[in-house]
Amino acid sequence: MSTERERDGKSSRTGTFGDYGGQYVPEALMPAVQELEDAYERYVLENEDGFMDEFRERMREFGGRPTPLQRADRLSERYDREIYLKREDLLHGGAHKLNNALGQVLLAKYMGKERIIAETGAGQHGTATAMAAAHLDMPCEIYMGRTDVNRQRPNVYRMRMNGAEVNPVEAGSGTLKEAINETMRDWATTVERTHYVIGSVVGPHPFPKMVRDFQSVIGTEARKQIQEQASRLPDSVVACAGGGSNTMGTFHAFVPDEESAEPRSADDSSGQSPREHVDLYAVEAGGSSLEIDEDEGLAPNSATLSTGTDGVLHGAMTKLLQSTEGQIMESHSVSAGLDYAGVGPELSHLVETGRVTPASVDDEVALNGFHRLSRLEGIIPALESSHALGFLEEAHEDLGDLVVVNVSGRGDKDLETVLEETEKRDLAAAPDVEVFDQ
Amino acid sequence: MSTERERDGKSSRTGTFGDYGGQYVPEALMPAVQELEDAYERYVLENEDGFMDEFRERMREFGGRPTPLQRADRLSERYDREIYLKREDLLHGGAHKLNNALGQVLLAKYMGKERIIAETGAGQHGTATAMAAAHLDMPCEIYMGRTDVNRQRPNVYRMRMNGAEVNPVEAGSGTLKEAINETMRDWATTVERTHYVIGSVVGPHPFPKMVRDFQSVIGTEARKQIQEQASRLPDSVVACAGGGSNTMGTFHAFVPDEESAEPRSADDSSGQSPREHVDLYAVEAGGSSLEIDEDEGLAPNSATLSTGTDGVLHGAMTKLLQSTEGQIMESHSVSAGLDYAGVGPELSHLVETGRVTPASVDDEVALNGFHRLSRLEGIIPALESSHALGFLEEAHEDLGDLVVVNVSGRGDKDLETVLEETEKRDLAAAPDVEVFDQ
Amino acid sequence: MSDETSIESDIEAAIRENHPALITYITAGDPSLEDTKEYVEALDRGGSDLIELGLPFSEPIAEGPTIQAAINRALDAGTTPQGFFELVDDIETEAPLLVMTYYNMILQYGSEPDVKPFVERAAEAGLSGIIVPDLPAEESEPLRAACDDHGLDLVFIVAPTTEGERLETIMSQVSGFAYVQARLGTTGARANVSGATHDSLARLSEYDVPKAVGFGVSEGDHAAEIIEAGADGVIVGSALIDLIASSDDPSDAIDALEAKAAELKRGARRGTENEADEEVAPEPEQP
Amino acid sequence: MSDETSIESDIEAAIRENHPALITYITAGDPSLEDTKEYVEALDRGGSDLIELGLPFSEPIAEGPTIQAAINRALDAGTTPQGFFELVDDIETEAPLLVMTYYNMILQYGSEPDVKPFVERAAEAGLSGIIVPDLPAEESEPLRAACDDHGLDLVFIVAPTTEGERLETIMSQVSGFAYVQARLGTTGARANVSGATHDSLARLSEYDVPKAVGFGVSEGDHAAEIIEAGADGVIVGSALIDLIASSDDPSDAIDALEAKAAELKRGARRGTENEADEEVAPEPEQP
Ligand SMILES: Cc1ncc(COP(=O)(O)O)c(C=O)c1O
Ligand SMILES: Cc1ncc(COP(=O)(O)O)c(C=O)c1O
Repeated sequence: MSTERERDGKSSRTGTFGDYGGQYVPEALMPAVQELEDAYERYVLENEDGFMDEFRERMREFGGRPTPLQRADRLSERYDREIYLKREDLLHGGAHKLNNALGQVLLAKYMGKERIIAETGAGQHGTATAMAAAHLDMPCEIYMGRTDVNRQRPNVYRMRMNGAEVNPVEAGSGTLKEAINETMRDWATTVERTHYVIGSVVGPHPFPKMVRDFQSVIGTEARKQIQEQASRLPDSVVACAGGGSNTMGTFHAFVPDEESAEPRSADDSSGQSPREHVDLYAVEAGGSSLEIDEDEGLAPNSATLSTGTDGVLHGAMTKLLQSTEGQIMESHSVSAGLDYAGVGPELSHLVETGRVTPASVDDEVALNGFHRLSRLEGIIPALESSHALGFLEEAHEDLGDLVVVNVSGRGDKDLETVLEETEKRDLAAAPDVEVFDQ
Repeated sequence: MSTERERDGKSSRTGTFGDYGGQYVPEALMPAVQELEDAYERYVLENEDGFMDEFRERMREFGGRPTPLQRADRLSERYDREIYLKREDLLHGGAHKLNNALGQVLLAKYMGKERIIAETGAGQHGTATAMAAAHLDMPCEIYMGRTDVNRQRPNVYRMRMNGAEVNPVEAGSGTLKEAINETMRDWATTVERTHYVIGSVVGPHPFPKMVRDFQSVIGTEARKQIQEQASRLPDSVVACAGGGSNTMGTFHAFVPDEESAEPRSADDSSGQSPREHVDLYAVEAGGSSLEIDEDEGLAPNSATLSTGTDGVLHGAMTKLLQSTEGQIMESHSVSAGLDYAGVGPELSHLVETGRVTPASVDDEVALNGFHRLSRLEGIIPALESSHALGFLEEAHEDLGDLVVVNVSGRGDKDLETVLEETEKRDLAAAPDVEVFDQ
Repeated sequence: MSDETSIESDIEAAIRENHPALITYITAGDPSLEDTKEYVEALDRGGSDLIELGLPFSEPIAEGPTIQAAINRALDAGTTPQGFFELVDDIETEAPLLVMTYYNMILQYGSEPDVKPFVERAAEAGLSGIIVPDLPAEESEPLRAACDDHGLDLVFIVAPTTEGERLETIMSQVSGFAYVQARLGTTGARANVSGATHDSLARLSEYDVPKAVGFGVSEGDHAAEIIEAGADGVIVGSALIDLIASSDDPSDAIDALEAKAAELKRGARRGTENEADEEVAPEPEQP
Repeated sequence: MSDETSIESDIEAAIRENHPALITYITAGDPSLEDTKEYVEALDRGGSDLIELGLPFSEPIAEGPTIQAAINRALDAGTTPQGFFELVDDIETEAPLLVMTYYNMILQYGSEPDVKPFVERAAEAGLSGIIVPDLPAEESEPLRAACDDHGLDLVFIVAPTTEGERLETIMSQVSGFAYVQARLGTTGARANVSGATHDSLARLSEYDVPKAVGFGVSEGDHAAEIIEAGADGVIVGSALIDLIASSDDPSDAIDALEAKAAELKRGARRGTENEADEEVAPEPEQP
């Protein structure tokens, strides 16, 4: 949240990260996007009217920040190295999503907008937005694919309880991609008085930066906490990646921690040697396979960073799951929140430059990760976060002696899915699910 | 947690609060109860082996303490006074229950016990215990009435995911009372190596004191927070009461804040005048009516403090819902966690002495409280906590200018119940639930 | 009381004089108070030396499934303390009767929570003693005082976990007999006699009070084994309730109960014969 | 480009010379490329002065339900960029053709993400211009350069929210015509002409470039009103697709499309007559 502005503020192509990013939106939305850019710079970057102070205070009192960084005793023992968990599952609403939702709804308020819209896939971003909108007294409508509405009922109820309207989107396969399309259409119609709260570090500039900045509290806290608790920086930081908001939120503070980097500025109060190197791992959903079925337009995974190609979707140039002709694929993951064919442009850039290492684990490894954390640590993680935990199991030997894993959310929302998916498989880490039907 | 020991430690009737409390348990359990008393005094009261330090650290890192005290902007406006919410809904597991569960499981570990058992009604205490047991690597079995198993499936799944066994209890009406009976039976059989983690400030001494002490962090934090945030003590503190653990946990630090009390000791670091008076309100479930059906043995409420009579249940003398002959009533509340015919003996005592004011609100008022907080503040409260919020709506004019309400848990577990119950009624504060079936 | 234990009660006498004693338990009101009357008389005929009558309480935390079910049947049949006492008023048996119930039932009898009205009425009905499974010695002062006032025994349970100082305290306060809990856990018929029974009896051997063993005794052979191990009596409950619960018509159980009591009494006697090989059966020391 | 706008393109000429111009849109491949060919020719016969052909993209964020559905039908029928261009190769019309598609489709044509291969092929197929609903002026540099190289117009949309500096920039870069978006929101037939249309045309009146109004135009009367308000042309899409979607057999739509085009063209002309009462229809200023 520092020097970016000067770098990207007023160039002809604003808001890019190397080749990625940009503002590929209909003309009707450009003025709103620019208005947002301006508001982002003033309120978020420059704390005008004390915006960031209010944001931080509300995140403390309403959201429950800071979240703990917890040493995972039994995982540490299992992997014979120090494992720390960043506990975003404890944030109000049950996931990191509120960091962003509250930031944007508050910003909309500062901008004088009268109405909030948002898309949601699994419903996590929708519930976070509905909570933030209720808290800040803003009317709110959430677009959600029909398939998702039907399979994520509890989240639909939560949004409605918070007073939000939920609009089912009947188009296409009725999932996240269609919900985003439809929210953009609403925005194109009502743009003058409406703010569109995008749910991840995707979309046109300034969304990827702004969402990252709202989420960067995760890594800022974690970096400070690990220095206090383990007296040094971690060797590796691991986070799952769908759109990449928990990922960028966790990584942002660590990106400068490179062996080859310039020494940190003198006012870095950490007092740490600038030469500690922190590896960053973005773990995507490997789904059932990394192979793509071009004919059917189906990718049975959401491993965009590992297998995607460059293109433009939902306002930004980034890595995508697409056919050679440019049609966007239906992605797949057992975890609805990772089930997206795109990824944030900054993450594409950091992967391209080698700063972030992309990885993926398949549905089964993620399910085992879910069960393992539940049984060993008494924390039921979101299926999204379970991908980071599955990766830890697979790759711990390469992660050094001190590892931070972001637990982006809690798994209460996933119980039914996990039961169903567990019953289909023979999972090493699962309890005996058959006896659940007592 | 200070002078109690000397007062109650070795008298012939240990662990009483005025006329209430005691140790009415089968002989086979007495040695275990005394062993626990001893462990409680050493580890909890005297911090032997750094027990309390470890407990507090785990509650910070694993549990997410401290929880915020949040100014509720829209409730404050609605009631034209300052309303603050103590956010126990943000604790790991979604309710205050973990404070106690983690404390007891850790204590069991210090005592060298090898196995944990617990009863659960709605499943909140069971899930908290299962989480704590997983975290501390203790085998765990939870007893749960068959009716509750069937209507609280997600909590059954959560316990199983955490590796706990769930034993359905077929006896009686298959709810909390039967589950407690059955857990006591297990304990009577396995007492030498097993610790029974009671879920509220009930049971034989030392449970009511010990559970209160583990929960008292709620009020200790809240008292400090309100002094920091509002620069004075509140006029009233409101908490719901089932067994009364969130209640006593919230009240304990405020009990000495009486107009008539002795000045606080000189080392009271708050620097506050000792003469500020804090009213304490314990809000019970009024159910559908406060009338009792003696013939059927049914109380369509759980308003023990308001309508109960003195008797002995589950190890302690306390107020009970019972027939004139002494048979315990089936209680009722829309909120499973308040649905208990007894209440903690200390609370009975504080009501008897006038320090705590008992109150009750019926199912409908509680449901409106649920909807109101969800819509106005973006916090979906547990149905239990919704009773405190319903009381706030009814009685705010009598509560003074500065009110603290404990939000003991979150309401995700209650969505189905609330929908069902809302559909049956015409609730002022509810969203239009019919359209949920899109 | 310690000075009062020197005066032998009905109960103590019934055990010492009929050594080895058979103590039987059934729940009053299961399936009806009329049936209970017949059952009690049958148990008496069968050779019971002491009969415990359960006054049902809705939360029987010390009972296993068999007695829980009996209690539920009794409560469903509308059994009340008043009905219970009227039944006792009516019953004629050789064996003294005790009431077994939970503390809250005792407290609530009468208009205020107080133990006295219950004890008074119990004495009036001719009951000889009271057993309260959820009342440990530490909490028994008020009830013991009332019992003393009315000449009733308050019987204490000695569990496998009762040791050291607590054991001494309890044994010094025994009135009637020491109810030796055969094993950890709840009531209920078991297929064998637990090792804990032998350990407990050994631990108690130095105390000169009648000891009766309950929890799990269901057959004549168990009775024999227990008596042989040094007990003065056996207590049988669930095995009798099984007979009641399994009879198609309530009156069918009458003969079965009598026969079962006789079998158990014979078993107990067999225990004495074997035991006689080793040592002489203790004689009442104070006449 | 600013210097190139002085050279009138096919598209600009088509609008100016046929003033008031009718611009029609259908989605290629809906329901098949063969049908599209017949439809385009029918629209041409009916009096279209310019025809936009949609190349379907899976995420049409600027389209309302009618065109979304058409795009889905086209994709389900297997429409590809290659097939699209072959269709264009084949079509013979008086009216120049434009392609309307989303930016990613342009980028992905060819082996690397690059706009040039698409533009080259478009020029080769004889297309006169490109409209990209998700490409604002700020991001259009690479595509504009490629279009310039191949003599294609890159048509910009002017929205009701386009004002001030941005409006100036866009208007200074207009190539072919300014696509005036009649209202906020997405494409789709509407029952009336929005006030925003009048506002936009007023805002644009000082700019001397052809203006065509789209988004919601569905009837001859709309066309008349829009032309009367100062537009040089009307753009109609969803109303035509409704005809395609509602015909039982694809070939049934051919005559309907031709008739609808004629109705719209007549409507537009009516607008000129009324308008003529007020001011003279603008003449192409540069020959
Ligand atoms: C708990 C959780 N983690 C991760 C994600 C993925 O989103 P992102 O990659 O933007 O963090 C989601 C999305 O719903 C989520 O709910
Ligand atoms: C959220 C919540 N609040 C309150 C209660 C009532 O328990 P207590 O009165 O012991 O706080 C429960 C019990 O399950 C609960 O889950």
